[in-house]
Amino acid sequence: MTPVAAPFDVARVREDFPILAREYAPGKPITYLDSGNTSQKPRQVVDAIADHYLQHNANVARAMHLLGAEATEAYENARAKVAGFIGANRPEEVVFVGNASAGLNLAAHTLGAGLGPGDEIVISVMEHHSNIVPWQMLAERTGATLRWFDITDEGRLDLSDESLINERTKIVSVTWVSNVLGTVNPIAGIAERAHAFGATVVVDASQGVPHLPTDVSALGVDLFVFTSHKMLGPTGLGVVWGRYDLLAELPPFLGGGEMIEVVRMTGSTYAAPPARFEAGTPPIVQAVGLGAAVDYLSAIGMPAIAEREHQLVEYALAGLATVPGLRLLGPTTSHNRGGALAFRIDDIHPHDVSQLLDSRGIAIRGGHHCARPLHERLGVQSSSRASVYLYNTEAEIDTLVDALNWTTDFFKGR
Amino acid sequence: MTPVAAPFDVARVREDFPILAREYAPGKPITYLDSGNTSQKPRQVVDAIADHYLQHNANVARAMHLLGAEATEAYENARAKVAGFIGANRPEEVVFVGNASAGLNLAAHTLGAGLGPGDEIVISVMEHHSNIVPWQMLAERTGATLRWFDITDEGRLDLSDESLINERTKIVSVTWVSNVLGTVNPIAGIAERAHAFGATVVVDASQGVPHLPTDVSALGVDLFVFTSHKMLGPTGLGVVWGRYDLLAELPPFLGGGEMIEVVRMTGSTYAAPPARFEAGTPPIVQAVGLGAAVDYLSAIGMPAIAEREHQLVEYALAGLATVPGLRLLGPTTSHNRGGALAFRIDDIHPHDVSQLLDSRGIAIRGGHHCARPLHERLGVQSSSRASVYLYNTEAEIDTLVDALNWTTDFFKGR
Amino acid sequence: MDVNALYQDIILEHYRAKSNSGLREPYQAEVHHVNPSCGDELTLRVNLDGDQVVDVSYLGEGCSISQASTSIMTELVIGHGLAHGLELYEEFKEMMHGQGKVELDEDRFEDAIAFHGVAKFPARVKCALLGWSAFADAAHQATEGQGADR
Amino acid sequence: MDVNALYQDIILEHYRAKSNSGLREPYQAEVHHVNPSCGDELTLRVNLDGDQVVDVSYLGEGCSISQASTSIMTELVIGHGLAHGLELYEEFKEMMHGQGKVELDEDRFEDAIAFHGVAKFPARVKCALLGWSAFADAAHQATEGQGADR
Ligand SMILES: Cc1ncc(COP(=O)(O)O)c(C=O)c1O
Ligand SMILES: Cc1ncc(COP(=O)(O)O)c(C=O)c1O
Repeated sequence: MTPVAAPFDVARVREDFPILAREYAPGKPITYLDSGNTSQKPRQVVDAIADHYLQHNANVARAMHLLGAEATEAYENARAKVAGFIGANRPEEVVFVGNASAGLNLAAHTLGAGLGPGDEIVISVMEHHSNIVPWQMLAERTGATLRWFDITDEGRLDLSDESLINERTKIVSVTWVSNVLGTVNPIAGIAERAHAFGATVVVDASQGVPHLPTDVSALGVDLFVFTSHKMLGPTGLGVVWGRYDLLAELPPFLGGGEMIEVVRMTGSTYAAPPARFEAGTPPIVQAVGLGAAVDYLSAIGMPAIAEREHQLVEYALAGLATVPGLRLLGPTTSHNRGGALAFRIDDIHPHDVSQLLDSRGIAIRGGHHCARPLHERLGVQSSSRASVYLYNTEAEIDTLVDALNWTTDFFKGR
Repeated sequence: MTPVAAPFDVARVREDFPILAREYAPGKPITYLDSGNTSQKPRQVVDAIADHYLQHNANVARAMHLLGAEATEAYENARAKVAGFIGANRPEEVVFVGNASAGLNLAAHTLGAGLGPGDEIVISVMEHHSNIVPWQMLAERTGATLRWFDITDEGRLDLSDESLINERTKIVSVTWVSNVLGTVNPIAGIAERAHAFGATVVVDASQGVPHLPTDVSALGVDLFVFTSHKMLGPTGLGVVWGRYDLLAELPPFLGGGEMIEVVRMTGSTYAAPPARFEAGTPPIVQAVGLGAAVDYLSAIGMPAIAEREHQLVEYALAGLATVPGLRLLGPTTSHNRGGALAFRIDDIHPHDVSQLLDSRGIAIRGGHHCARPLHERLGVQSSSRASVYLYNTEAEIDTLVDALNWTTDFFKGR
Repeated sequence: MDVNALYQDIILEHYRAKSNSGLREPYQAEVHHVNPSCGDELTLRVNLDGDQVVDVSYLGEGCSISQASTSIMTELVIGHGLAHGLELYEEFKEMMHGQGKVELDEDRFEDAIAFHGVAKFPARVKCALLGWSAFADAAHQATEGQGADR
Repeated sequence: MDVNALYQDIILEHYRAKSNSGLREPYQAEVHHVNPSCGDELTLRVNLDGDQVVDVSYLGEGCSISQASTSIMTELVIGHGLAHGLELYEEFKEMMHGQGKVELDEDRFEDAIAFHGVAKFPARVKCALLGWSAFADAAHQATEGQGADR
């Protein structure tokens, strides 16, 4: 079962995702437009997981037997696949953690160990809570100051305040792609400015890696965090990529088995990266699953996937523009724009929109999407968000637009 | 496919574990005696995982649609199942984390936030590195003192030093069952002594919950940590049980989505337990898998499993005693003893023992089993360890004993 | 899923024209309740005189269910004894967790019986209870405050 | 898996009677290397005189493969030029990572050719290299020290 090759054949792709054929009512399949929340999984990924558990399961690194060797090879192969997928220089630059949030906390704890009053951390108002709260907690622990990039009226990062990044800046942590606005941020430029002042650059790539060809070297950043479950992989797995030189300098975060060199009653020494950051039994089979996901995405090709999603976003932007009273949050053109399509409909609360759509089997998200400061900045309490991935179709967008029109009528007509 | 019911039918149990039929050479099945490292998974668990991914996958809590509701229900059902399995008062006392190590780090960070010089933390020399290093790091961060229970010559916890737990003691963290010696520690008594001085009691139950009927209320402890992969469940999942009152008082550890109440640019407030301790997308499908594992174990019955393992351990102790030059680490009788059987063979290094056994398809572990201080205390650099679980047989023990005799001959005869 | 069963006319009417909305003085207790899954937030004040509920006022943004439920709740509790209001809360909660199997008494619950349909939508139960639990919490704080005053 | 291919007699002989075992003075550099997966630890000292390896001594506990390899390594490098020793290390490493496809020259590697069989056991490659990499590390530190003396 090799996945489809270009030219992009969405019907063929959909065959690999049995859940897309689920029905919410007899004969009526669901419409899944919530991949920004979590993606669906192709059969290939689920098969790889089942096969590993049923045929090769053992603990890694420390097991000196047949299954142990197979499990270790599978786990380290997965690390190498992920490294290749994002353009890492070596597999040892890839650290497996529990999810993107765990990765960002690892970044905050290890980079932040030496911060103090007067030091500044810069994030942006469009960040996901997982790239806000760890830095707020760090600022509280250390007395450092948290500063924020604002956004422009169009929903792009506002880079006009030249003084935001300065000699006091120690860490800059921003998202590559906004999970609400869809905005693709100019990471390389921000990294250059931050590096000019000696700051370390962290990127929340949770909404980037699943959708765009990724080359961490070209982006020129220091730490780069993303999450398996949004890129066809299993839950329970996040990835931290770091420049090896930087990882080798960082103190450990979580302590435990496998991250040590020598444990003595009087104190312990720590292993080299990546082991230093992987305390205890790692998410072995989750890594194997992500390896299969990366194989799947690579076989289709990330450029082809990005191109296809670009088409879909253009189609969706045009469709949403026809719904009366609908206001899009974020850029209204597909230029430098990911697949998150957040919007408000006049006088209809997002929770009610979701409910009406769900009654037609359409899955979107309503609320603040873990980005409350952004919603406050935009002057809205919450929004609805549709989000697309490689398996979505123009017909599904039509279904969404129809249902939104019906929703407006439903509430207006009563 | 319901699992077997009592009387214990090991042949029927083994049918649920296809990996046990794997062959290391044509016609020769493997002998898996490394369950203390990680357990194998029954088909029921793997099927539950695959079914969830292929039919019910969505993000939890925040998704307001059909799949989101199903995923949330599955995840929260798993929490309730685990709570029931360990005798928790309510599901909200169960927190899902990445593995036992992550759980012990959570304990150290949240309980330890207020420690300072003069405060004491008590652990034991028989702890796994995952219940040592987090406390060493905490002591370093806060200036608190780390103190250690010693062991007796028989390999039991040495409780004779009455002054070890005293009015300066703030935290006592010990293992329920040793992963090397097999010793089952008298947790309830230790907890009582610690509580008399107002200390908080943490238990590393990683080797306990998979093998013994568990009732956290009866044990009378405060935090209780274990790991899914050693109890037929998936990798990538650990469990922290905590008394609700205590959890409600503890500060958060990792920051991010879903663990918050309100995020403002000026600061954030946090959700009630368990959400407070589950930042980001949780290990959803891993929890579902653990729920299936708990169902499997419960259908057989933990008392029956414990009784069966007790028989196996007695059989194994008798068998190992016949191997010339073999010295067991830990209690030599099956009284209050789990299924970890660590040993040394004169003049043969554990790594070489493992290699010879592996050539006959037998999987055991060699090294210090993440318990270097214990090995130092015992005056050995490393050991071999066989460990049993519900699917092991007397015939497999015979295979082990035969192979150990052959190993001795192999090295002696040359 | 029949959305008509959920969105009764009474609910949409209260959503469009909320009773007692807007924060008012005087009050003994103010609480801020949040539904983190959808981000709904509600600030609610209670003004007690002994064991009488003199006023309940609030400022909130939320879905039709949470807004209508809060609106109806204020109509049911203002001007009555606190014990009565808390009793209604307990019964309403029981109905909401009853998955459609528990009925409310129309004489005592008036417009609130429209929420019977909501009980069949587990995801919306929290919405319907947001205002009620904020009221109970604020009333609790207000009585504790009175106790301290004596 | 044929364990006889792994445990050549030469290896077991060196394991039973290790050459140059025990820590000796003088030395310019001492290193402590660990194989965390099995817990093997090795302390190793190097005594250089200019570019000559005058002595290598060590104290270690480990499996037959790591102990024998360290023992044979000391025989091959003591009394020779440092450059020669490091060259042997590079070749030995290449052989060990060659999965049995790379051969060593018996004239130069003597007893070390017995490790050809170990290269087919990936889990043991680290064991066979433990002593060699400790030697290279210590020699590196010793030359840096000499540089600083000048
Ligand atoms: C006693 C004990 N504690 C803690 C752990 C750590 O568990 P995990 O590797 O799942 O973090 C283990 C197992 O490795 C163990 O045996
Ligand atoms: C931009 C962004 N950052 C971080 C996260 C957090 O990822 P996770 O839930 O896997 O920790 C998400 C997704 O929820 C996200 O969209």
